[in-house]
Amino acid sequence: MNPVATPFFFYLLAGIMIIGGILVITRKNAVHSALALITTLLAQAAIYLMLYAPFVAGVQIILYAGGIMVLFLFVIMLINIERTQKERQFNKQWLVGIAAAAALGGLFIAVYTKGKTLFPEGRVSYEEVQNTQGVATLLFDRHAGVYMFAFEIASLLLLVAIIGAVVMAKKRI
Amino acid sequence: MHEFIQQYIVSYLKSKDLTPGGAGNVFWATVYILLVFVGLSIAVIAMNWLERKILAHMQVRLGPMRVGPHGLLQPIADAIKLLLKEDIMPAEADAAIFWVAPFMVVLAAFTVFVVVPFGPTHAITDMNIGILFMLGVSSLSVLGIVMAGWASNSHYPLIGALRSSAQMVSYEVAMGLAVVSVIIMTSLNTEGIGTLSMIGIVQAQMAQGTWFIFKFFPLGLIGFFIFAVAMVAETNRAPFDLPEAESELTAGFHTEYSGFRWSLFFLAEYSAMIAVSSIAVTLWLGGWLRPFPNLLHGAIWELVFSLFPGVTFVLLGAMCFYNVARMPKHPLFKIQTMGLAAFGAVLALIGLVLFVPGVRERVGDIFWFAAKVAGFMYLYIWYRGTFPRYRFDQLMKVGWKILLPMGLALLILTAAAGFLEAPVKEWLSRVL
Amino acid sequence: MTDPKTLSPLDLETPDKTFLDANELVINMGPQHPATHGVLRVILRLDGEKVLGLECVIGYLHRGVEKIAENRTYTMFNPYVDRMDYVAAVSNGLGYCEAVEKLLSVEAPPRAQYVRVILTELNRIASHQLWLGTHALDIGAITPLFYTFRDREEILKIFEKYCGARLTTHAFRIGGLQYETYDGFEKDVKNFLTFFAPKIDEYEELLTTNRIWLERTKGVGVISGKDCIALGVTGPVLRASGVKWDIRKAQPYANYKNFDFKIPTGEHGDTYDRYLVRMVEMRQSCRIIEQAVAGIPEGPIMAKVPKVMKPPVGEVYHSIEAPKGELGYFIVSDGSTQPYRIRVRPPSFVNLQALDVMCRGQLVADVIAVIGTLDIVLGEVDR
Amino acid sequence: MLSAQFETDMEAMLHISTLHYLVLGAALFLLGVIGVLTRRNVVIVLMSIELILNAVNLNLVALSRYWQGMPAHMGGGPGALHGQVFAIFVITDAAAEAAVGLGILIAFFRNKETVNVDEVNLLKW
Repeated sequence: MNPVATPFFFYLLAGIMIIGGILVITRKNAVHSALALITTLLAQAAIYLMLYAPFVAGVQIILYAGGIMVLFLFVIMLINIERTQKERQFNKQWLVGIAAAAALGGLFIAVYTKGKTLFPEGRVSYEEVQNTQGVATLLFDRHAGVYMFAFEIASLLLLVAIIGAVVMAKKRI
Repeated sequence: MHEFIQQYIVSYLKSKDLTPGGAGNVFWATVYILLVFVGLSIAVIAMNWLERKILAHMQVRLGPMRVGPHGLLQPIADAIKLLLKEDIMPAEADAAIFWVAPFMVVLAAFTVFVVVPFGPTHAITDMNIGILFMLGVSSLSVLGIVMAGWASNSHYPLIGALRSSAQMVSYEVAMGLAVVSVIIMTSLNTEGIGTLSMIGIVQAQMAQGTWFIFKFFPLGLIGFFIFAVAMVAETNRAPFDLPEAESELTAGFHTEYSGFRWSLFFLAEYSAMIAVSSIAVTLWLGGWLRPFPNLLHGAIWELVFSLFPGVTFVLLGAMCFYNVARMPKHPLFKIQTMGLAAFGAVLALIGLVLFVPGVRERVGDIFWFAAKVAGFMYLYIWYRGTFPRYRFDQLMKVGWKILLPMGLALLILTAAAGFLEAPVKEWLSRVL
Repeated sequence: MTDPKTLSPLDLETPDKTFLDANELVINMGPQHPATHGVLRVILRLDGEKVLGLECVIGYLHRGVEKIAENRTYTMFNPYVDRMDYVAAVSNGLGYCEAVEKLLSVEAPPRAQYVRVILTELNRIASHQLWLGTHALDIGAITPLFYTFRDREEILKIFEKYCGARLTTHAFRIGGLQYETYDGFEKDVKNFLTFFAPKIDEYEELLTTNRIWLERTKGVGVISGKDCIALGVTGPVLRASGVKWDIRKAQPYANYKNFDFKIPTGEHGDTYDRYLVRMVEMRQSCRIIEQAVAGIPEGPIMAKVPKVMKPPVGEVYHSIEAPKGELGYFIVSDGSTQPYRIRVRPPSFVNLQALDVMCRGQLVADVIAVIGTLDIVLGEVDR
Repeated sequence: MLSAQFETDMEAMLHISTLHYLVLGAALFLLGVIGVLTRRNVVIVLMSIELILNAVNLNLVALSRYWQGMPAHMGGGPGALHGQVFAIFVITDAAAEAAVGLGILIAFFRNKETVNVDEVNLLKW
């Protein structure tokens, strides 16, 4: 199957992502920020699909948009929003902010200008492979599964996170 | 342009084994999207009427009888009422989110149908990650519910929203485990490669010669049971309808909604019910497969089973005519009687069209799929007529302490069964 | 037991700030709420979903029935009592008529007594049916409501045939009955009994062994017999806590001592026991009606009472076992045609006091179940 | 009057390559960093971190795609999905980070009744 109107979709999704990102860091109301972030994440899932990474896209939707962001919304609703909205929204680290932004902006420009030579475009046009199966091979296969150990460590990380979250969110500390 | 469309139509008619999405046929994909959308809306409307009628008959009453013969036009009257109602927004509500929330829920509920396979070629597209996509997108409706509850800026909706998000997130876990057990089952072929594609799952059931509900008895049945419980919780229906517990929270997260926007929630709830039922049907009940496709094959059986859709519709039409005969003969009922007769005639006509050979073959899959989904819909109504409501802590207990361990055990057992199947068979054949 | 004195008054001035930093969340349930059975307002103090305490605000349906009585003659006041507990109007009438009869020292003739018992017990069944339907509806089961209303209809038909009214019947008069029973009354009642016996099984089939019903009702709203007595709780609620107290047996009125029936009691005092007790009570009522219909004597239906009732100066307290508990009338007479004071001891009002004790430590959803199980009628609570 | 350079630029823009995704990723990263550095609300800071992680993910997946197009003797080919596996690990990490971060946030909010970062200075004394 050949992709249709790739540039159009790319620029559409990229636009959504950038606007969403800007909204995330500028909105006063944290719920609005969260919703902007959800939009960004969903657009990013679509971009993963364009990059022939459907499994990552699925994980992105389930975990990020369906799981993590619900957690965020949950917490935002639990804490008091009315008051934080009236407070000053930005802290006074303008200098650091500008410096970091300038440095990263430099990186940004560097990527843009040097990118051509760094990444000579090898246009790949092969049939869509069994992407999910490929990922699973790397994760679990007896021979090719180079990330099996890392995978187990990740499960440990999640366990630690669960315990940590439960301890932190308990009634009194 | 003209040639373009022609080319698309021809390319669809030529490709007998591909979905429009799979063939990259944008035109047909669009047509399918519209068809699914319209079909779903009709299904929701029909479901509305059927639920009220069936529930009423379970509760020794008649249900809607006034609008149209046997209340057939009641859903339309309701829809008109809802659309004409004043659209109220609470003064303190967060307008933008309040406005977006119902659309979010509807969007999540409808997008799921992109990958639902109504037949081997009757799906909008066949995604590589079909079931993952379905679970993911259906979980997005939580966001809409939370947004609705929060934006209303009122206690009861907020509690409803928190409850429903906690409930949906918890039951997703058990649901996911049950689904994974099916995916393990699909990998029991010679290459040992499973699939996440919805069409692939049904084809795996065809290839293995059994619906997954009967696979590794009783493991498949347990998985199906877990999913069947979790899907009721997932769609916030009785007995897990706490988010909208009428006696406690008035109407839960959509308390402050009215008119058109409320009807969107309604639409989303019913299409979500159909969506999760379609997942269950696809994963455990053989999707579009007719009963006994391997056992009763051959031209004659094909013919017999392909007559089912037509016969069903003709029978429905006949039922209408039977009721026309039972209608009161009073002149005031003349229009109603005629309406019922017309409805019966339309049903019978559809039935007759379904007997046409070309249509017959193409529609069989959809019919069997829809029939299985309809069974689930009946189950939903039956639950609602029978069960009291769970309390919130009990609901969580069922989700985390019963279904989740069951799901984990099921997963391990399924994997073990799949692993041992071939050696045990070999050993048995050697011993016997 | 929880001492009612330790209940601190609610602090409604300080608003709850958020869900998290406030230890208590105050939620106002009612007066417009689908599950408060009318216009009861309950102020709940919650910790999360756990009930720390609650306060009932009543009086939204206050009509001053007791005050009205002071300006009406004894006969004129009779219809008013029907409006208190409107789902058990016959019982209310019985209690009032018997109290005045006690004051006048007259006794209704045997035939009237039998008819009174039949109608009162029918009314008890009707009241329990309404309770069952609404209680199940509160807990989320819709269907029992329609079943019970279908069968309650048969009782109401008998009432309608007998006295013309379905709900506020005004069936009895001081000194007996106004109307002789209509032709076929006994047949109707017998028909109802044969019709109704399998229906109770039907209700029980829907609920008694339903797992969700068990989980929602077992161990919910537990109250001990001691607590019940301390709070003055009577009726099925008291009996479900294991106290065998039924005024029909303890202080027989009408001619209940002629009938053979059992008083069901529970063990745990939870919502499920109360449910079971009421179900058995319905069956026992059927038994009483059966015996009453079989033994109904011929004879006059009205005792000799003066046209203008002027009871001697004095006071009287008479209580009966209404479907909801002990319904008492305390009448003070100053010798005139109008009572000097009438005080009603309504079972719903007294039972409602137990709500706080029963709900502490339970969840919000249980409050609804407990309100349902107390079987209150706001018309009677507020009077 | 369009210069030849501009025309080739336009053509390059319509020809979506790995570079496009990298630039997009860099932009998201930039936004995330600005958010982390300038916002006071902890929740939004955490969300900005999610934005950064997503920018990284985008790069990883885009480069994975790029790597798949490389010749097999250099480790490329259809099976070279290391970037995607990394992305999945990053998502796992993000989930853990969100859970713990929000847990800390709730504990913090309960004690100080604020969600501002510049008031999280308990470790100072």
